[in-house]
Amino acid sequence: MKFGVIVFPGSNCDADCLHAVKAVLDQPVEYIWHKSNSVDGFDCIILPGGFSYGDYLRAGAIARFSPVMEAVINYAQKGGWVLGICNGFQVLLEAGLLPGAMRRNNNLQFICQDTYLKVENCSTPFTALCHPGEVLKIPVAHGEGNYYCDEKTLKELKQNNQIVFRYCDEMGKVTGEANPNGSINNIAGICNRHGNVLGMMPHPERCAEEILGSSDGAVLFKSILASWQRRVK
Amino acid sequence: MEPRSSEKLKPGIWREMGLTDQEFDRVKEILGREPNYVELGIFAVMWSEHCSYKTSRPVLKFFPTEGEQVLQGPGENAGIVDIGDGQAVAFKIESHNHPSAVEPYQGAATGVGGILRDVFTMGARPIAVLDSLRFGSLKNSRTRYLFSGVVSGISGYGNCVGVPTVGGEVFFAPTYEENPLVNVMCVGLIDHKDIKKGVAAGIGNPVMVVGARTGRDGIHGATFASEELSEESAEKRPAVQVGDPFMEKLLLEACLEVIKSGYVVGIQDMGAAGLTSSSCEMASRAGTGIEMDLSLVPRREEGMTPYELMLSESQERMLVVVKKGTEDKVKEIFNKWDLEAVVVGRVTGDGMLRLTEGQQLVAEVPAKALTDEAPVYQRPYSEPEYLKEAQNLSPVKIPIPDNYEQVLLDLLASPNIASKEWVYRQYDHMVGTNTVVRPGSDAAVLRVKGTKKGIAMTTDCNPRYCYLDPYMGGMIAVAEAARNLVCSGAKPLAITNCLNFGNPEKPGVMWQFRRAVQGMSEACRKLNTPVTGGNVSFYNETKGTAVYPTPTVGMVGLIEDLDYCCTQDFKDEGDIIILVGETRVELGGSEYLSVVHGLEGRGTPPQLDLELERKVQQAVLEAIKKGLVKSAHDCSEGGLAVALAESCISGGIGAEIYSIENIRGDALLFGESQSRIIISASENNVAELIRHLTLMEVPFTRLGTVGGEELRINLMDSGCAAGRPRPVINLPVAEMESRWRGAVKCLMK
Amino acid sequence: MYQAKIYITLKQSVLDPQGSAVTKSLHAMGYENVKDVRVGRYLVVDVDAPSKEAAGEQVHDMCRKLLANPVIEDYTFELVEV
Amino acid sequence: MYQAKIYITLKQSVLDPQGSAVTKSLHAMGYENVKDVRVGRYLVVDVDAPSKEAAGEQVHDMCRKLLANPVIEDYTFELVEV
Ligand SMILES: Nc1ncnc2c1ncn2[C@@H]1O[C@H](COP(=O)(O)OP(=O)(O)O)[C@@H](O)[C@H]1O
Ligand SMILES: [Mg+2]
Repeated sequence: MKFGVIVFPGSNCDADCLHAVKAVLDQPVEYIWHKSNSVDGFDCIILPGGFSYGDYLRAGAIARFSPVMEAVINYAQKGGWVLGICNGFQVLLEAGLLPGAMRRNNNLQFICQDTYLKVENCSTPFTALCHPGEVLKIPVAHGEGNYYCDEKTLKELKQNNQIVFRYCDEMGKVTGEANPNGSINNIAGICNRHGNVLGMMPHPERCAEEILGSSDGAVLFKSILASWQRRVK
Repeated sequence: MEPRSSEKLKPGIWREMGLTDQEFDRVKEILGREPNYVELGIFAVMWSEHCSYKTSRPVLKFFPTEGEQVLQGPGENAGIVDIGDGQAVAFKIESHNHPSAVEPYQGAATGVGGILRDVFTMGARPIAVLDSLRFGSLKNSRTRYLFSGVVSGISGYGNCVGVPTVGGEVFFAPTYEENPLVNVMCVGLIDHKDIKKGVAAGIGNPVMVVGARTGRDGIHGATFASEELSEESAEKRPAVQVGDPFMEKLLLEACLEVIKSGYVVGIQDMGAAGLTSSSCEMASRAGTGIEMDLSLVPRREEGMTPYELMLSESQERMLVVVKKGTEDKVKEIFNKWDLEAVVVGRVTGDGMLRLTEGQQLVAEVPAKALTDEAPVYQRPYSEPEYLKEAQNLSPVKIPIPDNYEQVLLDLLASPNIASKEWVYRQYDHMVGTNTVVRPGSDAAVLRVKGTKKGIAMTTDCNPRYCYLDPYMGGMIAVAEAARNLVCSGAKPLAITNCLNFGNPEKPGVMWQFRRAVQGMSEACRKLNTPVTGGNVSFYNETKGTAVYPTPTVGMVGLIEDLDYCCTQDFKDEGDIIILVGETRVELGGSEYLSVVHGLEGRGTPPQLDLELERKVQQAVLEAIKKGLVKSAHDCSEGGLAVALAESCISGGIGAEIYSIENIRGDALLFGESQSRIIISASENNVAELIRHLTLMEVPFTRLGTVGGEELRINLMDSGCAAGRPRPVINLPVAEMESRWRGAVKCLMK
Repeated sequence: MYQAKIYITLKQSVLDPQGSAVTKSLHAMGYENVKDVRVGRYLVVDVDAPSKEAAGEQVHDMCRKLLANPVIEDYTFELVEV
Repeated sequence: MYQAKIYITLKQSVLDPQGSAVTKSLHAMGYENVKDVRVGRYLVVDVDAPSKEAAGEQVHDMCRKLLANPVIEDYTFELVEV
């Protein structure tokens, strides 16, 4: 299975994602330069974290117009698997591949810490190996992760089971205290209707190896491979 | 209005630029004529204290700078130490005190930018940032403004570039009220074969300016850093530069790529004094000259004069000397990263820095005159008057508190001891996925991907000790840094330092400076941690009063096998706790005296026996390497009780302590005797551990056991009946934790 | 040449964390009579266009596509010849 | 009640990284006729004050003390009764 990691100017988790795919899955993985106009031949595209274009104007706003994004949008619309992590999630929102928008964290500070996530949807390719309600410990690191959407969109997200991760406490309870940034409904990650595009603020690539304090993030990468193997069969 | 370069100088104008009359005469002597305005500006900035080290150079000679681990000592943009397998670590620390006092966010942010460039200019990929900060009291709203601005500046810049900020320190004392200290250290990883230097070698090679365009920002920043802060400082505000971390990230990637390409001869960032210092330093190191046509320098604003172009401190720029004929290839690489790279001149053989604007000559100065031949001053020094008075404090006069629990809680909530989570939560400390030990432990540890190795790093300095005895304080700063690394299982390799002092023209300050450097040197020799570079920041004064002498030590160490990496947290029920080292009645300069008795900066600081220190460190390091130790934590501010509490809090588990040492209880619990490390070990390893410690001839005490949900401490002191230890502290870990964790956050609300 | 002054604000229905933070600080500083603060962006864009209409259309376009995020933001602008 | 519309901009000589990034991006999107973009902040502050002068004075004060950073920014504002 071949992974592609998009590199925008200012991406800074690109190398981390590449490393995680290698370390956890030992699968082929390549960078895709933002000026490229094709993502052909890749089985999963990762939009990594960082500060594409310095996050100037709004996080993800400028990156969304990078040449490669047209190809990514096409790819996603044809059912290709796209995982946006942190800044990658913000780019997906700006590109309209996922609904809603990001605001600055409630406390107006950048927040880097471990969070607990309740897995709400195990039917996406990215969460196939999780159990419903499973709690994962995965760190966040962002200044603009305060997810927002209007009532109607939220209802749709719920109806279509598009909420994939919500911030919770260690026991899996979704509480206000467990919400690091003020995100609506404690949303940490959502997918599109078909489940082939996932955006999440927490960083699974930062906790995919035991030496980093937790390997809970590995399950996402393993899920992708497992789903792909199932699909190919 | 700035005069045209051909006009005659206004008498005395050199003084406004910071040159003395004698220095101006020397300039005339060197040139054999009057300098023009541009040349004068160049001399003024290069001969400023900040750039020339004219006061500190003779004193810095005390530092040991050699060791087999040292690949690059002082003199380059960063020092480099070997970590085996053809790999090395480049590191350096720098101050951005004055800019941060005027504009905390941008001041701190551009400080991070500068130190990152110092490291990647060597060809190293920055893997970590540490920040060492000093502020006044958080009760003061101005301090809170400065503190939060500085922290968000560091976070805003470092996070965006994608280099994790993994460690550092914050210390609060009234002396820093108006003059905060912002020292930032960067650590990078490099293969020996990729090491690049700031040399303009090879006559005829093109000289290129790359990165951001030059604007009018920060003109005379170096001079600004070489003066005391005053009311007028606010008016010098155009000196404040704005950083562009996004540009820096592109510059970083492009520079590393171009260095790997093999086209680069020499490269240096444009820090203080911008184009001036980078060009004359690179020429001077190589024994060459440089000529540049300033009309070719890409600029942000129209109408910029040669003077402005030479002295601008616009950020995110580099000067690169490339192999002749590779200019286009180099441009291609920079263009790929959306950056400009422009040939502005070439290397010459005549040792001159020659500047033209088109055909017109605007300045011509021997490069070496600006660097190696800058003035040097042996300034007078004498013991400052405050010292005897401040040191004079008889322990007998300090009442022994009757409630040690309260003292412990108060200390845990003191901003100097309390959790700095409010700070490091704002720093991305994980990007890069190398951070094995995150901020909050004695030292941060990063893995080296593809190996079993880890790099441990820390910054340390207790300025109170330095105020009360700069020699001892300097020695302790080095020893403590090394001890912190040892607690993580690392062998200390070398240091970089940032020497923050007051006005060196005052003999008292000069004395502090010399003594501190001598103390540090002594410790570096004994612990085999040579100095690979650093930075001196003088004139940290307001209204005529100097800040505490603050010689910050940044140290890196090597963990050969990360399976034997150690942290400070107590691990398991039943583990045995041992104190290595010995506790004396030493209360001077302690946090306890300041917080509980209102005696800030009084008494003599704890004494350091370097031989004992060395042995303690060696014994603990070897025990960790043998796998005998489950946790190790250095006793520093707040003493034994605070160190125990911290190990409990971070481990989420209690401990029961029996101390049999019969000295005054407050000294035992809260005194800050040096060379002490608290370790814990599983019961079945204790016999072997004790044998090991005995063989290593270090003093140690078995203190007690890990377990339960409280920290309980029992003392044998004069309050005990019939030789039975009495319980003096019994506090739930949760309660200590909430005090400790909440304090800074609460003050910042 | 035309200069567009563009004002981008969060939609009324969207909670504004920055605005609330500023309100709180202003209250703490003694400006208790401050009722509400909304924080937005202000852009000054110089465009070379043959006519005011052409410039206006372009600016509208830029706002819709890049400068404002229609999910949470509204924009208005003024245009003057310079 | 008065409403102040406050425009905060970077001083002319201060580097505006956001502005440059937006300019570049607009160029890349085909708006090559965009000559310059400066990015600032726009605040709408509602104040309860006895008179327009009083309100204006207060707003000046707030700008100087909190809303604008005098080291690198300039501000202007308009005041209307609402
Ligand atoms: N405290 C110090 N100890 C050792 N070397 C120092 C110290 N301060 C400065 N140096 C050395 O002097 C040189 C000039 O320092 P500095 O001006 O800070 O470098 P830069 O030009 O990169 O800003 C550097 O090589 C630095 O390592
Ligand atoms: Mg340098």
